[in-house]
Amino acid sequence: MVPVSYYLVLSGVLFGLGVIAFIFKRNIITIFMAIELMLNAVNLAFVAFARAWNQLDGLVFVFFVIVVAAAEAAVGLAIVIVISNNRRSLNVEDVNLLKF
Amino acid sequence: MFILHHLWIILLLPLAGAALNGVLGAKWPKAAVNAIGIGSVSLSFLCVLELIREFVHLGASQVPYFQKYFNWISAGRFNVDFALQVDQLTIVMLLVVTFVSLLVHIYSSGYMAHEGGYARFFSFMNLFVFFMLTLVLSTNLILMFVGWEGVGLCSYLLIGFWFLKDSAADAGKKAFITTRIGDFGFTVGILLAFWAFNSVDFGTIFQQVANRPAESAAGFGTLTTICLLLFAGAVGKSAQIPLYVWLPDAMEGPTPVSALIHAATMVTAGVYMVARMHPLFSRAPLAMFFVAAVGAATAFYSATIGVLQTDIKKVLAYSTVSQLGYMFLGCGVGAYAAGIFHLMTHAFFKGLLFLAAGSVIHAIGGEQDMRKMGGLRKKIPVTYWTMLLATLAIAGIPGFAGFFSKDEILEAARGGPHANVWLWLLGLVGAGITSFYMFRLIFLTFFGKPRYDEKTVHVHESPRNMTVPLMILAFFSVVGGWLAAPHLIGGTDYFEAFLHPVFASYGLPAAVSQQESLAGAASEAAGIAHSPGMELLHSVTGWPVIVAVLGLLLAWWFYIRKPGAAKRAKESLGGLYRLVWNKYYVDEIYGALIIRPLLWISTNVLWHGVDETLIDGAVNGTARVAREAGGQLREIQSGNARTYATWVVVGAVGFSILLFALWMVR
Amino acid sequence: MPAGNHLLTVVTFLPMLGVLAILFLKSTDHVWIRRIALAASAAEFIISLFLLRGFNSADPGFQLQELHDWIGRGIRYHLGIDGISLFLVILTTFLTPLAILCSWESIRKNVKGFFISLLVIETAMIGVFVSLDLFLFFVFWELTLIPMYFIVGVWGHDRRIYAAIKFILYTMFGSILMLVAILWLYNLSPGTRGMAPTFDFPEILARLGAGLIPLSGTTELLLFAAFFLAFAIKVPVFPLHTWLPDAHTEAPTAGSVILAGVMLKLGTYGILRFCVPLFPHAVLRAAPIIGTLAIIGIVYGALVATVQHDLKRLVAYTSVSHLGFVVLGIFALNAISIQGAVYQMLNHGVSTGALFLVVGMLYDRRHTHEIKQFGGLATPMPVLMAFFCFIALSSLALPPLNGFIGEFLILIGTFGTHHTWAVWATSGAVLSAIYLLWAYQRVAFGKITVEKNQKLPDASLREKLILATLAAVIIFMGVASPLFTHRMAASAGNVLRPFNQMQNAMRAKANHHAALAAVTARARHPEPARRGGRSEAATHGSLFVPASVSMLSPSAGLNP
Amino acid sequence: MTLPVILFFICGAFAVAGAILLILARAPIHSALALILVMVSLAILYLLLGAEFIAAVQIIVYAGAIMVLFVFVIMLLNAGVENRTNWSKMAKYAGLPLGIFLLLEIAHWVWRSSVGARMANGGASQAAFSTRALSMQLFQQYLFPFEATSILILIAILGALVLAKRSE
Amino acid sequence: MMPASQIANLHRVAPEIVLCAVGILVMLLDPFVGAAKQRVLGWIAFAGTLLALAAIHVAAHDAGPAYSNLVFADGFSLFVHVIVIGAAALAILGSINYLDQEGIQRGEYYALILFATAGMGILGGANELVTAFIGLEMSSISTYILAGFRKRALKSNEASLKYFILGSFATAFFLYGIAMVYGATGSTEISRIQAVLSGLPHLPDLAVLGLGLIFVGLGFKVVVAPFQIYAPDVYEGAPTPVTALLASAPKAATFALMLRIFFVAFGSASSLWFWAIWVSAVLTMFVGNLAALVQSNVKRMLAYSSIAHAGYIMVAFIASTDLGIAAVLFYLAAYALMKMGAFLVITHLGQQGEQRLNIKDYGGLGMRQPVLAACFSLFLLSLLGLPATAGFLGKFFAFQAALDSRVIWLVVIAAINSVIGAYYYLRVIIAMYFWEPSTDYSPTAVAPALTVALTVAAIGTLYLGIFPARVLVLA
Repeated sequence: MVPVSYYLVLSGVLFGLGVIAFIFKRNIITIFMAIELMLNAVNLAFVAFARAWNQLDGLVFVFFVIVVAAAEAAVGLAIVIVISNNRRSLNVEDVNLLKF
Repeated sequence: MFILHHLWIILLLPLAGAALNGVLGAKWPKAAVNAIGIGSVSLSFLCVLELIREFVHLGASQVPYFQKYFNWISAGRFNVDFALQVDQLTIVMLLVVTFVSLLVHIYSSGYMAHEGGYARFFSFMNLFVFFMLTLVLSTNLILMFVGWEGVGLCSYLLIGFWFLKDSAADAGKKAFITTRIGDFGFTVGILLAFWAFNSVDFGTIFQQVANRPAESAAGFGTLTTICLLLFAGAVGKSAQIPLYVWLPDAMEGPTPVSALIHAATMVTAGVYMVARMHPLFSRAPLAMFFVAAVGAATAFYSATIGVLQTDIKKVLAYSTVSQLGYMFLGCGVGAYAAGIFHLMTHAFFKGLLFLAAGSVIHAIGGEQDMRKMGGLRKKIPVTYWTMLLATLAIAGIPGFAGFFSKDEILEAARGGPHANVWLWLLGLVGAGITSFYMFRLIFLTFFGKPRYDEKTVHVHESPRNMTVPLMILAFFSVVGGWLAAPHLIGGTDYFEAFLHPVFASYGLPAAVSQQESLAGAASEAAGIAHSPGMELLHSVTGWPVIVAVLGLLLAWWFYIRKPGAAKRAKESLGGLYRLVWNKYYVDEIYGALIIRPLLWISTNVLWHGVDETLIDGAVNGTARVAREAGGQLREIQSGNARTYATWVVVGAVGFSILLFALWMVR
Repeated sequence: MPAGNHLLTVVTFLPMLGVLAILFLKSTDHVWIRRIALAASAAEFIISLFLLRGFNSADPGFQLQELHDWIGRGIRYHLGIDGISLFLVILTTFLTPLAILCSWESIRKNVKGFFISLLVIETAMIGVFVSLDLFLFFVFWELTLIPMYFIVGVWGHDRRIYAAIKFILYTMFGSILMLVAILWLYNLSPGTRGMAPTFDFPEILARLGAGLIPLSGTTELLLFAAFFLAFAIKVPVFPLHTWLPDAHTEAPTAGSVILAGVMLKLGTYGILRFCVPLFPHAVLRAAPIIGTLAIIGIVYGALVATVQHDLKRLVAYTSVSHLGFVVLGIFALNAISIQGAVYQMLNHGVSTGALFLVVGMLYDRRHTHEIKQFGGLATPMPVLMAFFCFIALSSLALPPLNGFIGEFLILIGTFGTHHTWAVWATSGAVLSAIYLLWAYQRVAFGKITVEKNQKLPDASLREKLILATLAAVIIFMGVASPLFTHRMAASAGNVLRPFNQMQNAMRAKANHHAALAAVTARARHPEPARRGGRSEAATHGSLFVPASVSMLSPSAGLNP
Repeated sequence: MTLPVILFFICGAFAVAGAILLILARAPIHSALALILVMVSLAILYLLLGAEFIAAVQIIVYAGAIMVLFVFVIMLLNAGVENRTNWSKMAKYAGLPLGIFLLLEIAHWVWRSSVGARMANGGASQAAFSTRALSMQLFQQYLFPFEATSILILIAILGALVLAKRSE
Repeated sequence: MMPASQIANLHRVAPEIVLCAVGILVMLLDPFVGAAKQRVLGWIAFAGTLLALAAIHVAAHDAGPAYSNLVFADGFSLFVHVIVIGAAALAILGSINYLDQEGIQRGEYYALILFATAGMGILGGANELVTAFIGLEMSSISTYILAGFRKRALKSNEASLKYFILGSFATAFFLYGIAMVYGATGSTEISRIQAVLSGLPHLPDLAVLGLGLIFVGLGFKVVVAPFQIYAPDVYEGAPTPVTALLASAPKAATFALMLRIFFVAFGSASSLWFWAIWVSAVLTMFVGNLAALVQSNVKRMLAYSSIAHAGYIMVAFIASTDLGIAAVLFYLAAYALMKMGAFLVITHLGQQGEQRLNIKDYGGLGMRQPVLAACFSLFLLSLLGLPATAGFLGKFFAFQAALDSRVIWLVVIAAINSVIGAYYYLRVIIAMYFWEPSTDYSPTAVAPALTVALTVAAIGTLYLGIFPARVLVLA
């Protein structure tokens, strides 16, 4: 007997960890991973709710989210490549030409 | 009845003259300028004569005679018409003004012959005549104020006529501003009068006061307040204490100007105003006393200053101030007629004195310092004789014009309705001093050894167009007073009788009767039986005469008999001498107490302090604060993506907290 | 209502035709640009005179109205004039050609832009005077800013940028709050009956008058404050005046003429048109403070003017002083003083405009405003200096010139309601003599101190023409004032209607006895009456009874 | 303590552990592996929730395709260990507390949410979601977004092409 | 499904279809068009936008819900479509020469713009959160790429990167919010959500959480504080035409979605989000205006000003009445026009490699290029809110709406802010007219395409400013 809330709490925790990861990783690639982590948390929540409401819609959303995640990953990594071509560093903190 | 219906002609003529000369005159030959300048004035003089002819035919009921031309100001209840009026008082003033100014104009055509800006001079003079006549003819306070300010303007322009001289320009400015200070009171007086009587027309106002009792001498009733405020204007215009300071400086102007404006006419406007407003003044004893007191004080005070002046015109200036004091004394003690009488005679002899002085100055090439004159008696006889007559007149030697008018005033001061023995004393002593410094002037100028360099300066009598006016005026300085002569032998004073209707109407019943029995009262006060002979004897041996003669003798002693005496007196008096010599330091005191502080405060406190530091400081300060804040805010934009992410989280947390807080509150 | 004629629209937008015409010219074709500008403004002036013909001075309400739907949401294109705006419009159309004439030669840089700005600003200012729709009013109101901003900023002198930005931010700050107030008023306008909300001024006024719009004391005060602030900055009322000297000193001559001649009047006009009729209670509550400020302005402006070294700055400060009179006249709330105020607006427009023209002519010759640089100018240029003197005299309110009439009406009226105010104000009149004559003396009299001044050319024909026109107007307005006052009387009274209503209400409450009525008036009245009462008691102890009634009622002038 | 509960806790523990590892690991590649761990354990949870299809997609697309892409890029750019610069004071000091607060907040609200009380496993109607029904849903109800995603993928391709292509 | 309704569906999403189709077309043509001729693609894309505008009419004639209520083609969404597509059209016109000058003339660019626009269209019409999410991603991802289109420019890369990571970060929040709402209501369809929520006695906690997170996501897109933080950098770094697009179109689309979510879905909870909006509006205005005061780079200054304007829009938003909605829409339209115009002017003045962006470079422009300067001044004055321009009426209606729902102090704050704002706009005008011309560069003629764009923008600004009635009716 696992209540939905278990899953929700888990997804919440994962989401929070994702946020923390986002803030604390310097390497751009890992930052993307953090985003992926957050999206996973979202998926978990969706599935759990789908179960709670006994609807398929939730699952459909998960499906969309995964697609979007894939697309984002593709573009994001392309950007990363451009960046690392132009400036030999993947540390996000080095990227600060634009400020003030 | 032509002129009566078309009073405006009298005004228009000089105005037209002024306009013509002012706009076009510069390009015209002197002859044309003279023609217009003098012509216009003489024409209006003729008009006045014609007016008099018509006037005498008017029935008593038709006086004062009104003539309304157009509505000048109108807003709500406040309505001012451009309307003129004629009554006996007006007639007298008209006569004096036009007559004297005609003579002065003629005189000027000689005196100014060699000056630049000839046309300008005449245009200003004509303008002055216009405003002076407006002042005299006006039927309401506002129109009077127009003339009042207008003559002030002309005096400003004419004093500063030689504007290249800074002293002249300063004097002009000083004159205008000082009188303006007085006009402050005058204006407020008008305001008060309007709200008290809902009108500014003399007629309407007088109607309303007619059936009012006199106010108590103790408190500041409405009438008293109004009168005092109006009188403030008079003090400025007629150079009384404490605002007399501009008049001596005004001597910077050309001599004819001094004669016309600063002796004969403008400065007497104050007196005229007080006389004109007599219904109010008569009901404001306190104000009356104030007028009298100021008059007497000035009469005495400036006479003392006159004693030590060395500039011939300055002497005359102070004597003018002093004589004006007498006029106010007269009005102040209720003897309006006497005041006006003195105004008229003074116009003659003081005008003459100035013109003569001008002729002297003209004769010895612009020198004004009496210490550099002397012994001119032979060289310029006409000037000498005319001036001597005038001096006798002003000194109050019996038989001459000044004697009659001044005598009446002093009598009134002693025995009149508002008599006050102390003021009388002041006036009396003042009279003595007057005759002293006037004869001092004569002796220093015309007697003794020449003190000027006879090689460089060759003295010459003035041309005809200057001497003729002198003679005419001299004649009137002698006979001008005889109108009142019969009175001396208990007969009627024709001048006073002529003006009587003016001052009787609206007068306090009591006051009127006193007016009539004035002479009697005076003689009773003197405690002498009524018989023509005795009357005459008494009058010609009265106190005024005595002090006058004393003054004469003293002057003779000092400047003819023992020329060194003056110097000795100077040493012995020391401090007092210096005080008087420096005109009691009044100018200096004004400068130190009022002008300089005011300028200092305006500059440092108001302008730099409030304006620039405080207000602008605040304005620019806010701007700076905004930019500072901007500078701080942009710092957040550190360019570091992690920072940005953190901010996003801050937002997320913040708003979710906010939302849940509100949610739980519900 | 909206008469068939579109005279007002024509008058308002005619200059824009000129602008269009100029736009098509090459920017190098200075001659024709000038000519067209002058022609347009002159035609404008002539047409504006037709307003006088169409105007019925007996009718206190708005005339020659035009009303068209525009944006909707209660925003309409509504024009109309009354006795107050009538002459201000004419003043505008009168001064603009002069401004154009005076910048005939002095403007060399970007001539096209300059004259376009002048014409645009003319339209905007007229628009302010004629628009009866609060929205429309605000639009024109803001539109006046930008051209003036350019005139000061582009063709101004050394510190022009600072001055321009200061001018525009100062003014915008005020006006934006007024916008909020306008919207707020709009939201209140449906009133109790739930009528359609509107920006239409007469409509709102009517509803307020009929008591359909309930205004709480605070709301009214806030609204009043917002409106007043905007106008006060424009006028400028005492503590808000510091933009003015800078703007004037830096502006080119034409700019100063327009600024002093008309733009400052926008403020006083606004107060008279909107603040006073819309928020009577608030006005009564605020009157003591504002009156005091006005008086401070009068004296303060005069004193500071006295000690200026810069001729133009001096004249600028005189404006502070003179407009202090206007504000005083308005807040004395008395038919006489209000007519005086309107009249004074016109006078100030003419006289101060003329003063600035003279200063500008001096500047054209010597390229400085420093008084030290002048001195003894009467010798090389007698004519110009004569005009200067004459204008100065009119500005110091010498009777029988125009300045006197306005000032005196204000004083008379003010004295009726507040003795002390009038007395203080009168002192301002004295000071004006001091600063003007002193300045004049330093410029014109004495020997020539600066070599360059030795042989300056006297007024050219063009300049003589300009100044002569102004001089003529000065005399005319001084002698023939009823021609003006009769046309404004009704409208001026109209402004005070709400106050009469209040007063009558109070009359009704109290019993007939005048003195008692007065007493209750004091009791019921908000601040000003009481203050007035006290001050008067203070100044003249046992002051006359009969006048005291009129003294208390804020609209004494109205009921003879 | 039934099987699902135990299973949940095990997988949950793994997922959280993986997430934490992702944060702690210094070399990107380790983080990647940690993330894969998370995803796999989530996939199991999906199975547990009866969403077989999603679980499969999770393994294939996510753990498979996307993560492979990541690993590939990491290798391509041979991203070394990240040097933990701390130029962002904001992140350094405020980051952790904020993150944890957010975590707890979300956890707290979802925990006490009414919906959460429902049974996810072993309750009523525990039939697994049928993939067929899912596809029907997808292609009828959600046709439009589905088409949109195709454009989205097109964009992604285009973007990758534009950016990653060696600029001539 | 019945073909009839199928056709109706197609009608109602006609604009999107057109955009995507043209986009794909451009994309396909790209390889076949020689590098020299690439600009042709630009014109094709422009034609596509015009076609899309026409397609809006199609949609308008057959308005209604489409695809089982996922998207709406109601007046509201159509208005947004007009704004978005119009903005896109102008941006394309602005780009054509820019790309030449930067030597990055590429078909993909236009394709991406079109796709982005389509995404925004979906965003504007979406009636279902996940659909909205897809639309959002479509627009976002393509704009991420566009932002980095000047690959060799470090700033461009950086902009792209920051925009991307932070964007997807925010998106994650948005998504999680959707999840929560779904959890709370069992649906993601806005009308259903509304039904459920208004049925409940009070808002379920999950919904509150969801609301908060959604606000984060959307706030990020519409650039309100404190989520504005990325905007200045991105706007400055991105190629100017893209910046123009970024600053105007997505904001409009996202605001549209925000209106639907807040007014419709959470209409019952307005008392909740009222204060959230209030606070962020105040923050946004102050941050935007104050920070803009101290900028010397005009492009960045305009970026900050667009933040400030988001604040003003929030003021209208907060009214939460029909008046407010109309005000928001009007403001969006006006804002799109003037902002677009301003940025396009900069596009031209920036010159090769976007070097001349500092205010110093604008010295004396009024003399050098009077017409251009006049246009720029017009846009700036409109942004400043001067009467007779669109910007003024935008503010006016915004304030009016807010006051109408008695939000006085916010309006006062906004008013004060608009005065602060006046300063920096005027500063540019000062530079252009009051300074002596800077002689170190040669003014280049304005290209025809840009001329068209500027003219349209300018005329539109004036038209909206003087005769807004028609537009208002639509709004």
